[in-house]
Amino acid sequence: MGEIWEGVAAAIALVASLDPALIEITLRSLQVTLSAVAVAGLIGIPLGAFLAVARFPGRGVIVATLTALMGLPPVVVGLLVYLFLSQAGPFGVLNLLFTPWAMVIAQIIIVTPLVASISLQAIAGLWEEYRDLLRSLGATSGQRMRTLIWDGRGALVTAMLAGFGRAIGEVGAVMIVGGNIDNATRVLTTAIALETSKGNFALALGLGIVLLALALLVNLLSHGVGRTEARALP
Amino acid sequence: MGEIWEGVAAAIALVASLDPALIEITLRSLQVTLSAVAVAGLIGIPLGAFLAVARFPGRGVIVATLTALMGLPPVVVGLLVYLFLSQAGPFGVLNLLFTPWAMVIAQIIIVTPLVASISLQAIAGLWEEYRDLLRSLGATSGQRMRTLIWDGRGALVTAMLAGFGRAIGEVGAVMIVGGNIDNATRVLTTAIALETSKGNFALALGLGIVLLALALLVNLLSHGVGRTEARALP
Amino acid sequence: DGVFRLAVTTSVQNSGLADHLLPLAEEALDFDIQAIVVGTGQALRLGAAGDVDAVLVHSEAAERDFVAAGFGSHRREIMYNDFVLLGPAEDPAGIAKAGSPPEAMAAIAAAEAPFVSRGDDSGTHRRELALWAEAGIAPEGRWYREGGSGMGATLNIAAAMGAYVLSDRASWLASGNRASLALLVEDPDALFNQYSFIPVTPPRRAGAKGAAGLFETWLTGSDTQALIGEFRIDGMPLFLPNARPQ
Amino acid sequence: MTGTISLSGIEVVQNGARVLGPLALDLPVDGITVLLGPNGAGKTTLLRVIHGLERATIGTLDMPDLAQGFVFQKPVLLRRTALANVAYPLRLRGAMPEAAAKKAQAALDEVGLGGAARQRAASLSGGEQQRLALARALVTRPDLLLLDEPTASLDGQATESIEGSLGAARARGTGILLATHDLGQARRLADRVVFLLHGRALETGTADGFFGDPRSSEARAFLAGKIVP
Amino acid sequence: MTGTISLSGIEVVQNGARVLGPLALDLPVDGITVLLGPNGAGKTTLLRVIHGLERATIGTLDMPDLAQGFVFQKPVLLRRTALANVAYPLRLRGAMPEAAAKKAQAALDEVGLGGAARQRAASLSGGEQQRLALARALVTRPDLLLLDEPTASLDGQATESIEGSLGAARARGTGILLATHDLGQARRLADRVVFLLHGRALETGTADGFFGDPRSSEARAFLAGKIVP
Ligand SMILES: Nc1ncnc2c1ncn2[C@@H]1O[C@H](COP(=O)(O)OP(=O)(O)OP(=O)(O)O)[C@@H](O)[C@H]1O
Ligand SMILES: Nc1ncnc2c1ncn2[C@@H]1O[C@H](COP(=O)(O)OP(=O)(O)OP(=O)(O)O)[C@@H](O)[C@H]1O
Ligand SMILES: [Mg+2]
Ligand SMILES: [Mg+2]
Repeated sequence: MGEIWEGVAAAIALVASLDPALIEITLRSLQVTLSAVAVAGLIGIPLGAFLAVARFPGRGVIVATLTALMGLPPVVVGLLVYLFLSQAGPFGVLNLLFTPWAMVIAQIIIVTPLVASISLQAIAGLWEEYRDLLRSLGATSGQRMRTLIWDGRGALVTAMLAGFGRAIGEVGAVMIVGGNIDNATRVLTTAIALETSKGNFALALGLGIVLLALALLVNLLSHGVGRTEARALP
Repeated sequence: MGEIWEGVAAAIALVASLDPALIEITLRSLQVTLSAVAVAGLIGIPLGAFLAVARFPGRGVIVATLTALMGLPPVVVGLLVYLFLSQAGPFGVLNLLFTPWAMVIAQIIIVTPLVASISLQAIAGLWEEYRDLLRSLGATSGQRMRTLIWDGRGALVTAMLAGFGRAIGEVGAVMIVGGNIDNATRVLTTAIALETSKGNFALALGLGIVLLALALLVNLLSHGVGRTEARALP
Repeated sequence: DGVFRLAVTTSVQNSGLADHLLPLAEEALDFDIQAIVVGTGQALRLGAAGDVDAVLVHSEAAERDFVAAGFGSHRREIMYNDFVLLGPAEDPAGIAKAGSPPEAMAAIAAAEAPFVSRGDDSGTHRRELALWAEAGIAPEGRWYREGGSGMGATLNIAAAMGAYVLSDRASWLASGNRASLALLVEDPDALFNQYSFIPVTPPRRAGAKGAAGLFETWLTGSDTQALIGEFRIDGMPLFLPNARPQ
Repeated sequence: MTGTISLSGIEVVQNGARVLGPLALDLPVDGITVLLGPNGAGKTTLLRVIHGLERATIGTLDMPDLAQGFVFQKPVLLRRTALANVAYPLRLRGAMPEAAAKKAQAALDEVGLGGAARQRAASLSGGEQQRLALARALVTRPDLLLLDEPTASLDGQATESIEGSLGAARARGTGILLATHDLGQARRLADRVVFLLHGRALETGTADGFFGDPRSSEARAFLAGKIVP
Repeated sequence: MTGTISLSGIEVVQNGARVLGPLALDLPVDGITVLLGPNGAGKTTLLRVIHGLERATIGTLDMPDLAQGFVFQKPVLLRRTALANVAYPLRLRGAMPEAAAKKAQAALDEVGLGGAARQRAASLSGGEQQRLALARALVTRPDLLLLDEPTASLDGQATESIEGSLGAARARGTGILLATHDLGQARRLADRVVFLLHGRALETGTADGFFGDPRSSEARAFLAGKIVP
């Protein structure tokens, strides 16, 4: 218990000291996660929109698979990405293993199903509202998807934020493919795991609090964006 | 790469052999996750409904915090639960540490923000549709929430499935508070992490495939449920 | 990519030795060094796949298999320490009075006092199993918990459960979470723990050419060996250098 | 019902645009008061302010504490069956399922939807949905009924029958506020008329007075120069 | 426009209930054809089948390939401004933003919504929303207009002006199918009448014939016995 207060104190001390190592791993966390979430959004949002709009045999199974893929254990993702990027694997020549790129790839795989699923749900409601109109106006599939994504952008922010949350807190996969290398691939979560395994609970908690504060900041900022949107909307 | 095929083979062999150890940890995974998701639903769905319906100062911050909490790093949750449940902690007397109960508690903390956020999003759309009517009919807050949860149950299934996915694949927290103890707290994800650290990649992948198949099964079943709902709905 | 990658086991990293030595090596050798911290099994797999250029591990039988299979060019002993038996300070099984490590294990089994095993096939786990075998005991029952985790996590479990546990000395000294655990049995000869360096062959990564050899030379040099011996926590040495000059 | 709905200095401003007011009105809660006025005049806004769905930006609303029923211009239906929609307000007030269902069925019969009780509300035709909303507002027998163009999508017979129901409710003492574009309907039902234009009440008075001798030129234009639907 | 919409053996079954048909109809695509019938008769369903929004359960629909415009009974509006709603179909057809906005503004002016161009569509009044939907359907100048009770929520003047626009469109050669409960409007506009009851076309013929001398007793009852709105 005392450790929890020590953790809070450690967090304050860390932030107050502007520890360069802390700043470095925090920025790396942000960089890896934002890159991964951006790509996941570029894939997941159109995919969700497509699945909301399209009706074809097997769609139900694809939707269920997508939801199931939200349960992809990070360790398994890490392992798969490792096997592909390893020198012994097909993409070994790219020399991406144990670099931030490998971490981005792993996080994309983890986050895309989540972003796609939530987008699908958000867009399905709007599609129900717009369906007759868009069909009546003869909008092509592409035009339908674009319209739904644009008019549903408020809800899609939530999908992106969920993806951000999932990615920024993820450790299992980035640990395996990044290697938690000091000055190269160490991020907040792998640092937390390391300190925990060293039994330095206060420091681990402190880093966790920093991570949470970061997530909260990102959410408050996007919430501000969302609010502006909402005000402009009916 | 060959390992991927070995992994598939390992998965088939594991399932075909009905290995009792595999069955045990699979059932424990299901049991822990379903318990946690059930409790998370009991908390998260009403919370989401409440936040969709209520307007009060500070609501925005609470919603942003909830979204940020989706980013709670599992390791930090594990650590906190560990500190509370350890003999030195306030709930040490309960002797819950390194039992499945501790794992359930940790997963509840991880999954509830996710379930609540997705529920909030799903119910907010319905609330927009129902708001004037429910206010006109003089429904109390409790009645409003009940009506929205009931009429929005189709979308809430997605929230629960997202929670299930998050929990069944989670390893960081359950590893710390469960201890991955053989015959007591070992579940699919901790077994995967163990085999990975042993370098038994094929077996780890095989277990991962079993886990994914399980998640897919659960999703297809609930999708069936959802479909029945959808058919009954307009 | 001009980087030398070394897979090291948790004890080397968690003790702080890696963070102490590697910057010095980078300075001396003029190439980047990256340490990847994993269990012995995973370290050897990374080596076999050619994803790292060398490994620094402690599990002799596995290391010899690795070299015999042609994944490593040779095995070079670097340093050693020892395993220690830890347990609650009250020592309910009374192992502190035991004459030898196997007798201590027998006392734990006789008292059915809780014992946490690594259960992960690591060098430490194998040594623990060997001790049980020497004691003539096949451990089983509710008191014997197979943790299936790394050394750090296993120490955290033992600390929280008030259980006995076998640890390498470096991990024990470096742990920030000893709770009520105390060092009860030590026997540097019987519980000898050797760390070795193995360069990976053939080098698949374009990597720093010849870096493994240069690093090995640096690591086994008398200056570095002295540094290892001087590395202490709370005044206690964690590793003792024992590289033989070639 | 007796009592008066008093609005004084009421204004509703949306996004910087004044959509209602300034308005000072005293509306007795008995008989049928008809709100007339072109599209965008503020009829819906006024009804929503009185019902408490919208808060006036400035001004005060004073009215007796009455059980109110509202029929929206665009019906809001629960994603349930027609019967469940009508039973819902009864259930909110604590009625047992069977009792509520029985009353609801009777209310559906009254608007000619008895046969569609088990149908999903969303699958009803436009006019059927409007009838359903009416049945739901009537089933709790409110003291004050606020109706926003309740017969806009109804066929002739349904309109006649609903007008009959409203007459019966008025006879029971229910106060009714009705917005409509159907001048024939207004003539048939109104005891009192409020003529709105650009958010303001240009005329308020008895139906006979309004239809017989409108004072403002706008009202005369509204009644005369325009096509009678 | 010339050509004929041919329905033969058309039936629409929803959840086991036949909501339209059996129907055999030949509707020339010129002039104004008015669909009459009580609530639930199948007017909306028939329009949706012709527009391709609903597939007939059995039967065949044969019609020329025409650019169609549809005004829904309940307006479906994009969550955008009024102007963006009207510009949208133009943009879908590849118009540049400025050109589309200019045309859209003209269309809004035509339905009397010129001043509300920058307002969110959802904030418009019921009647204004219906006008917006009309402007959006007219802006692309379709060959065939399908209108589902397009003036139900409009005031007298707007109704008159829309009827004028429809007359102009008919004069340009646009074919119009119009469902309405407003018998006065039907008399004013119809060249042809289809009288639907319980999903079936009880009468099809010229407006003069239908209003002057309805053959079926049901049509007579519909026109006479009922109140004229
Ligand atoms: N946010 C807003 N900005 C500008 N004008 C608005 C806004 N919200 C509503 N209005 C305007 O307020 C006016 C009043 O609307 P209201 O719905 O009360 O009219 P109404 O008399 O019921 O019309 P109808 O007969 O068409 O139903 C409308 O002209 C509408 O465009
Ligand atoms: N799923 C369903 N089950 C049973 N009946 C249905 C179903 N869907 C639609 N209907 C019925 O089909 C009939 C035809 O509806 P439609 O909307 O075409 O009528 P309409 O002539 O446009 O009526 P209105 O004048 O009220 O707009 C309605 O009576 C409706 O209740
Ligand atoms: Mg209105
Ligand atoms: Mg209709």
